[in-house]
Amino acid sequence: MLRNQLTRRIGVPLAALAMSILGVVAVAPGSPAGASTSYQSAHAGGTLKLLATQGSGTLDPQVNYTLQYWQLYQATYDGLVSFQKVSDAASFQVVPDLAVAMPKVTNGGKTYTFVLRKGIKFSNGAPVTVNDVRSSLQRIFKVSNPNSGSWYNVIVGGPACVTTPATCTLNGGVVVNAATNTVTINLITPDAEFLDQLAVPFGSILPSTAPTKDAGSVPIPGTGAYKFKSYNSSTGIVMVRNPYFKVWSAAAQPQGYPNEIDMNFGATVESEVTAVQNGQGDWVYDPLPSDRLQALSTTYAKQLHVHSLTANWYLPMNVNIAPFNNLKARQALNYAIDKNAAIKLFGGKLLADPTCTILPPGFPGHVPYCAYNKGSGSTYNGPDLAKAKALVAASGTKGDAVAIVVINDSVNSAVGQYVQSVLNSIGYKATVKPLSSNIQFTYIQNTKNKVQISLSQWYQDYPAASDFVKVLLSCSEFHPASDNSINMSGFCNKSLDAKMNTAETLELTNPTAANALWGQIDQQMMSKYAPWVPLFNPKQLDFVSKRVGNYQFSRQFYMYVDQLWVK
Amino acid sequence: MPDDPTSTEAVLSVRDLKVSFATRQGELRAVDGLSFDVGSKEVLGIVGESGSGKSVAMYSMLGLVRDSNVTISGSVKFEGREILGLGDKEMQSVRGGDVGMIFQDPMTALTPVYTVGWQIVEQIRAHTDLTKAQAKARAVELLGEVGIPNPQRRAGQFPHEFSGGMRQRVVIAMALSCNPRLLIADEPTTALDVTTQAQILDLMEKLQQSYGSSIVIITHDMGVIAEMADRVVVMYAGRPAEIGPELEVVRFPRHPYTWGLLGAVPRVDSKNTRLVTIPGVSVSPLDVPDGCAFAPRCEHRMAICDERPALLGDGEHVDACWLSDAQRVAIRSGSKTSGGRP
Amino acid sequence: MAALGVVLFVVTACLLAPVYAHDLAHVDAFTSNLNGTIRLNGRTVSVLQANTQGLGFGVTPIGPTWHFTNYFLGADNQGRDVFARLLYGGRATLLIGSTSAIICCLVATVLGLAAGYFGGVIDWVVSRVFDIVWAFPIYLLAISLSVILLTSGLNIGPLHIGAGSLLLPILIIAMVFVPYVGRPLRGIVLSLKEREFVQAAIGSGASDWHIITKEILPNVAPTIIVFLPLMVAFNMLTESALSFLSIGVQPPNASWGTIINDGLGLLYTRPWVAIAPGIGIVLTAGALNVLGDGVRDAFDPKARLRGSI
Amino acid sequence: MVSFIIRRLISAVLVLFAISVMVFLIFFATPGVDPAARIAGRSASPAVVAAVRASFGLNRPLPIRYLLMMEHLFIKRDLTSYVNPNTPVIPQILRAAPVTLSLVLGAALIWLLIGVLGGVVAAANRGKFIDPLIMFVGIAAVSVPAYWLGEVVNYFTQSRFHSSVFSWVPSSGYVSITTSPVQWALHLVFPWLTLAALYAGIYARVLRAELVNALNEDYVRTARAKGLSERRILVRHALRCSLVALVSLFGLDFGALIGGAALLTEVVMGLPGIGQLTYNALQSLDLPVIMGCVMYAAFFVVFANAVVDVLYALLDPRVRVA
Amino acid sequence: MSGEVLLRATDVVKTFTSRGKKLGARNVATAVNGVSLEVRRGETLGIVGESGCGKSTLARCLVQLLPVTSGSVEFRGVELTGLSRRQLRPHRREMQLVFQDPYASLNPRRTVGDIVADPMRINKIGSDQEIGDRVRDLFVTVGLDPASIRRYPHEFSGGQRQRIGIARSLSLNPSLVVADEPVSALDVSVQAQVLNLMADLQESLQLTYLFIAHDLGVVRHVSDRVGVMYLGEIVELGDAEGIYGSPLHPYTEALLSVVPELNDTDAPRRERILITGDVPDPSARPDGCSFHPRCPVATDECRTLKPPLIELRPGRFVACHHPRNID
Repeated sequence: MLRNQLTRRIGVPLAALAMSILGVVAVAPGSPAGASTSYQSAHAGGTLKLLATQGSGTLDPQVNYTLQYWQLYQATYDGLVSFQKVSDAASFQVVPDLAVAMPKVTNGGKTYTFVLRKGIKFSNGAPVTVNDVRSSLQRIFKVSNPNSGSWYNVIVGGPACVTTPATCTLNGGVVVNAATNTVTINLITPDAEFLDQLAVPFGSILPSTAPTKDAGSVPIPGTGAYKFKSYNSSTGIVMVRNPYFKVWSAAAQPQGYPNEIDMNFGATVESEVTAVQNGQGDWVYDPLPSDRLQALSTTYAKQLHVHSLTANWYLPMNVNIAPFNNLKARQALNYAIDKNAAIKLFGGKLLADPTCTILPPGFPGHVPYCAYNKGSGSTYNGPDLAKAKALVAASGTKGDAVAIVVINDSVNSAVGQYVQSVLNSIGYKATVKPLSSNIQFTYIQNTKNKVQISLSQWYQDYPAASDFVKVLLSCSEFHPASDNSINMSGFCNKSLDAKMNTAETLELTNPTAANALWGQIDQQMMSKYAPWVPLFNPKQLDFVSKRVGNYQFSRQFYMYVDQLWVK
Repeated sequence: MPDDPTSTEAVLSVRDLKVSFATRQGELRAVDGLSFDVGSKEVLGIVGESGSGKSVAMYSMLGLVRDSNVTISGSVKFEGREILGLGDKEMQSVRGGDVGMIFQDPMTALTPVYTVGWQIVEQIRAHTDLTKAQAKARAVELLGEVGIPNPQRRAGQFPHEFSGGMRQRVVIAMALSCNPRLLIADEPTTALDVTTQAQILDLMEKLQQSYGSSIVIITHDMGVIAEMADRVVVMYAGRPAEIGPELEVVRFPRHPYTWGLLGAVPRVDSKNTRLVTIPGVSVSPLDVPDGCAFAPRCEHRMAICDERPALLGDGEHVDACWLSDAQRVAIRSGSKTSGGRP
Repeated sequence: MAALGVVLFVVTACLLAPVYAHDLAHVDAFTSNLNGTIRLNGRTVSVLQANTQGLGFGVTPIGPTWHFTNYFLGADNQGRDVFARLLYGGRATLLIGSTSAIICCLVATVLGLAAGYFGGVIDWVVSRVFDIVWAFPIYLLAISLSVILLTSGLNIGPLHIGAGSLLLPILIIAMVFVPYVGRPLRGIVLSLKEREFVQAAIGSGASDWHIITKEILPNVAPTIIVFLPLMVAFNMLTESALSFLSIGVQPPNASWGTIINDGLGLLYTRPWVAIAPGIGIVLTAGALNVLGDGVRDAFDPKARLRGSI
Repeated sequence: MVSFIIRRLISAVLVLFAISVMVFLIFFATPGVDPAARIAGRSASPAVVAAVRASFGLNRPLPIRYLLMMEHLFIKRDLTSYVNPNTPVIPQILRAAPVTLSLVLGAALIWLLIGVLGGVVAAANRGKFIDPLIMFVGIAAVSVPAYWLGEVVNYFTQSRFHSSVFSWVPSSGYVSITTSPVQWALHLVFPWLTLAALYAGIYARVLRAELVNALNEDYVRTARAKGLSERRILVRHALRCSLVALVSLFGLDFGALIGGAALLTEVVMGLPGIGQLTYNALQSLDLPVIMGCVMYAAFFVVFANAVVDVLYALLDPRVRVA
Repeated sequence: MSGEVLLRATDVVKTFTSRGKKLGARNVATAVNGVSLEVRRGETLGIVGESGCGKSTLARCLVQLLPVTSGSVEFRGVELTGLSRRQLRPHRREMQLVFQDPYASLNPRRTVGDIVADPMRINKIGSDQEIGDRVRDLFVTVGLDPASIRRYPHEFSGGQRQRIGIARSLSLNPSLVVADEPVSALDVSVQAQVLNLMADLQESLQLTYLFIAHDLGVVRHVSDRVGVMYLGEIVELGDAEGIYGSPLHPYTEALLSVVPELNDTDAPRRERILITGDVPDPSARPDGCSFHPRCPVATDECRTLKPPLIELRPGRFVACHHPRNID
């Protein structure tokens, strides 16, 4: 494809309890955080020019569900809490933001009490009040936020809001007290991930005057260091400094450096790269075209930044229709695929690591493990074609027709063609069916389309094992005949589901044991059922212009655009 | 051919004109040894069936045959000046200026996108120094002269707004616009109905008298010749078969081809039971016999017909045939039964 | 004549693709060869070469070896022999171009004959359909149909055409251009219908079938024959455009358009992958155009086909 | 004339209606593209999808949905995209239109200039060396896939020789003429040339054929008999009459291109015009945008057809009366 | 002139409708306006008129190639209008058309043998062998070489093609041949050949001709009776001798007077009566007598009252308020 657009998707954790309440509370309010402590005003100013082939839909932070804009929301919106804005691992940490401190959790984990900071103003000059917090939480439902029915319906009154968004009140769920400046949120059940969910842009606090429907291209005032000045989904975004912004917690919302941040759309990725090479642009959002990598890594080595991502490229196999309703067939493909070969198509071994597990490395619960390997060992050694062929023969599925559905961009399509080759080599009659990126994701979910195998990616939005294991492979996420059935394998195993529930319960009391259990589930899932072929964990490669300094990477939201120096 | 007695006063004098085209099938001899004179104020009719080369002869003289495969030889003198082989520039002043032309199909002869006035003005301005306004006035005047009612308004109309007859009048007006000494009319009435034809012929006669031009009229219709021409050239297969004063040729045709041609015409004034026919079909210009071109169809051919006969005869009336006068008399008197005329 | 020579040469070369691939180059044009190696100048070289310079990002396929026996034009990002794919791709392109042209002409002839000859309701319906398709921007129609059919495949009653089938682009291209041929044909039929030899046939009591097949069709045929080479050229271009947009021939099948599309990702490092099939298209379409001109001169100086994508 | 225009108008509206129905049906019959699922967001829960479906009226019968869409597009003029919610379709099209117009206008100037010149020179030199040469170049231009030419041009101007000969070429994209006329032109030079190549080829060939036909017409013979110069005959008579065909060709091409037919050139050259908008919408099956773009494009095709009829009447007096 | 009436047309009207300039308006051109005539067995009825007078349309209406708008066409006592194509078939065999243009009337893509054999094949007359024999016979009859049946029309000259057209029309042994300008596209020498051939065939095959032409000489030559058409109407009808000798209608008179004559006798030239103007548009016919705008003797009566076709003398019909040459 021309756009070379690789959809980065953000995972959906569901009613899971990955982070212990203790863990969250342990973070002291206002604790010093990384680079933000020492703002170097000498580097302030200038215009940062970001480049992307195209826009990514609505600008509404409570609706938009794309990394492209979540990355920008870090500098424009705040929640009651947010992920700490520091480099690397610590960026998974949730810290108080508009709240003075982390909430007081009572009532067996069902009641969260926040105290709102005073004196913070929206970019339109209005002060942030507890009413804004309440209306923002209501607004999540009123705009039919994608996760309103899976995350936020844990709030008391939430389920009713999901069915009739227009009349959402969250009565009893969100209680505010203007006098004490407190916000109390009551949950139906304890939810350890609730704070993570409030920390993502969906939990942004917006003025109560914000429209109660998707604001689309009209910017909504926020509290961040920047505000959106204009947005045009086909030409670009302009962000300027928020005149009402004052630093209240550098860890949560540091002061930014550029005076203006532009993101321009419309160019091809090739010309974006050229523009950054020539200094006409500062950063390329889109994945770098593979045939530019060699030249870039020699001539522009200093301008490249690589970071591991907690994400997975994998092949979900439909366990309900032939041939992959046969375990041997699924195992055979796991043996047959050469993950290192697939990595070559992604840009080489420095840009991705092969993986055999569902959970990515660096995630709670991840244990190095490889069930299908050349020889033995817990790390991936290579394919075993002989075993694969034997398994296919044993499964009796040899000669079956298999179609693999992939996105029609160049990398996905290339991996798809490679998988097709492998399928052919172990005895299937395989075809590739490339679909446009906007269609493929929903197409492969719907059982009506009878997709046997597809290529998909899962990028976390916050670190919780359930985000991968439960969301992608539990019975509750399998909805036959629906375009929204994220469990693409259609995998549903009651005993594993029970284990997942146990792990969730355990998390409340013993996170370490819970993580170990998640790791077991992962291994069991792969060795006994093999609903996927995990391929690799990709890395993020950022290419910035020569003038850009102070590159910092969040594992949560990737590069901090507002922390870059252009002076 | 008479020994050039009239060449000094002849407006047009053609000698041994040959036009041939190199084609894939060989040499196509469209005109092969044509000679004639057109006297001052004389109307010369050239008659022949399709493919006889009568039009090609006229067009080639004026450089209107634009085909890289054509070869033209002989001599064509216009008012004593050789015009064959003139350069484009000089030829342009002859065409339209000294020589006007009228064409067969008035429906296609005018450029469809310009008004008829514009087209006449264009020609006037190409040959005279008249101003636009003067030329315009002249054009309107001409349209009036050729019998177009309301010429002022009609000058501003486009060709398609005119009927066939009216269009032919426009073409005539255009041809006359620069007072040509010679008018060449190529089948000017073939495409017209008989009542319109009468109008046009009438008009041409009148104009010829008032303008004093000489006219060469090319036609396949002996009737038109009879109406218009002073002298006739009968052509067959690119060659002149018979040349003579109109009355003589019609009443006392000498060449067997002319006999057939005249006898084949059904008449309105008498019911002839059976028409005279010429057997066979016209000879292809690709293989005209070296001898008499008409011989293959001639009922009276002889051994000598393998040689090409010269144009010979008495005074102005000449023909190209090997038959002796006596033979002709015998044949003519014996052919009465088959519908021939005295 | 030279044009015919070029067309025949290209067709022959493409038909011989398996011979080249299997007997000369010993490669499979449709199987990924990510870990493959070849012997080149006595050394063993990887088909896909990992970058060793700088930070070491990127994997680049081998460039043209200019050795006719192996990777003549180098490899694509799957490590497949570009030259072998070029020949196979030419087969698909030519197949689609010619089959769709034939189908298009057949359908157009049937519709044009029916509309022009029978007139009345049939003519009204056919003409209106032509009008609509005519006003429907052709590229939009082709792309719309392709996007949709590639997602769902085509199911007409018992007939099922899979999304990857070459039949899909063939049918799409054929259908889209039907009005461009059908309209002039209808006009020709209309005028033929008034011709005296048709009147003569009616006058002797001929049936519609007789008139259509014996009197009209033989006179329409030259026009169709004139259209054909131009249609083939034009359909080839359309096919390659659709394939270039990833909505024509589906991988791992190749056509010149898909190879150009593949080559785009390699334009900076291996430009030949994209340039070579383009030259193939220009050469073949050009030759077909020249041929079409020749046929037109021979048959019918007035026919003209236009439209563009 | 008035009745002619009314008739044209009615038939144009009917055609547009038929096309809109066609587009609507085509895109609603497709599996895997439930707009509600996509509007709701990735992995939204069934309840949220249901809520979205109801709020967008997607749970209503097809004819109603069609009418709703038409109402939003033409009457309320606030139809919004499914993929970029709350992004109205009409402003998107209005923003893309100037880009396409810039591209097509410039290219049209170039191709008319080259095409007419080529056609006239070739026709005037029939049988000489230059005629087949021009026609050969014309055939080559017609046979080059536009997108490929664009890519090759990009390769040379943006990559291969970007550091040397073509250093003045800006990276692809569009700069509004109001922002900087110089940058506007610089950005468009190669897109213009790329697009113009095909049409210059077509026009030169068509014009030559028309001229050759015209030069064999009786009226040209008349013009010669009038003693006009060959140049005048060629230009004032033959060319003037051939223009009728050329202008109608131009009208249709121009209409189609303004409507977005330069899709491939726009996509390859990275110009955010109608073509690219359409293409992106088709890629994401964004029905409202597709509908808007198709209506827009079809409007220009139909409109161009009508304009061509009028131009015909202006250029060819024979049509004026009939 | 008392043969059996083979074909009788009564008040035949044929109009063509086209879209008018105004919205919803219709242009109605009346090509044939109430023509009545009879063709008797064995005779040749000539129809003469200038281009656009509707004579070809009339011919096509008579042989049912065009449906009449109103009026009746009886062939051998059978009403033909309103018959279906199937019902017409047996009658079609009896009346055949010979066309004007020998280039357009023969299918260029078929051999001349097929062209001549087709009517027999269509009507399933005889075996292939018999049809082949008959085709060869017909070729001989019309003076063509039977060896040439496998050739295509373009290989023949105009006169030969017209012979092929005649052979085709004869292949079904028709009793009536309607010849629509059969010789107008031919050179005069070839025209004579074809006219002679037609005369011979009429004699040997007892054919009845309806002969349509614009050439007054040709019509006179072949016809027993002549009808003169003007603007879709028959203005004068009668025996050829009478019409040509003493025309009654001013149009006929003018028409005859302007025919170019070969002045090969000493007889005085006829005085030309030049009629002015052009034939009116058939969609805007004048009131009253349709000839009145061009008529040299028109009166107010002519401008308002349409003259009926009346039998002025036995067998002589004329539609004029002021007939000429009446003693």
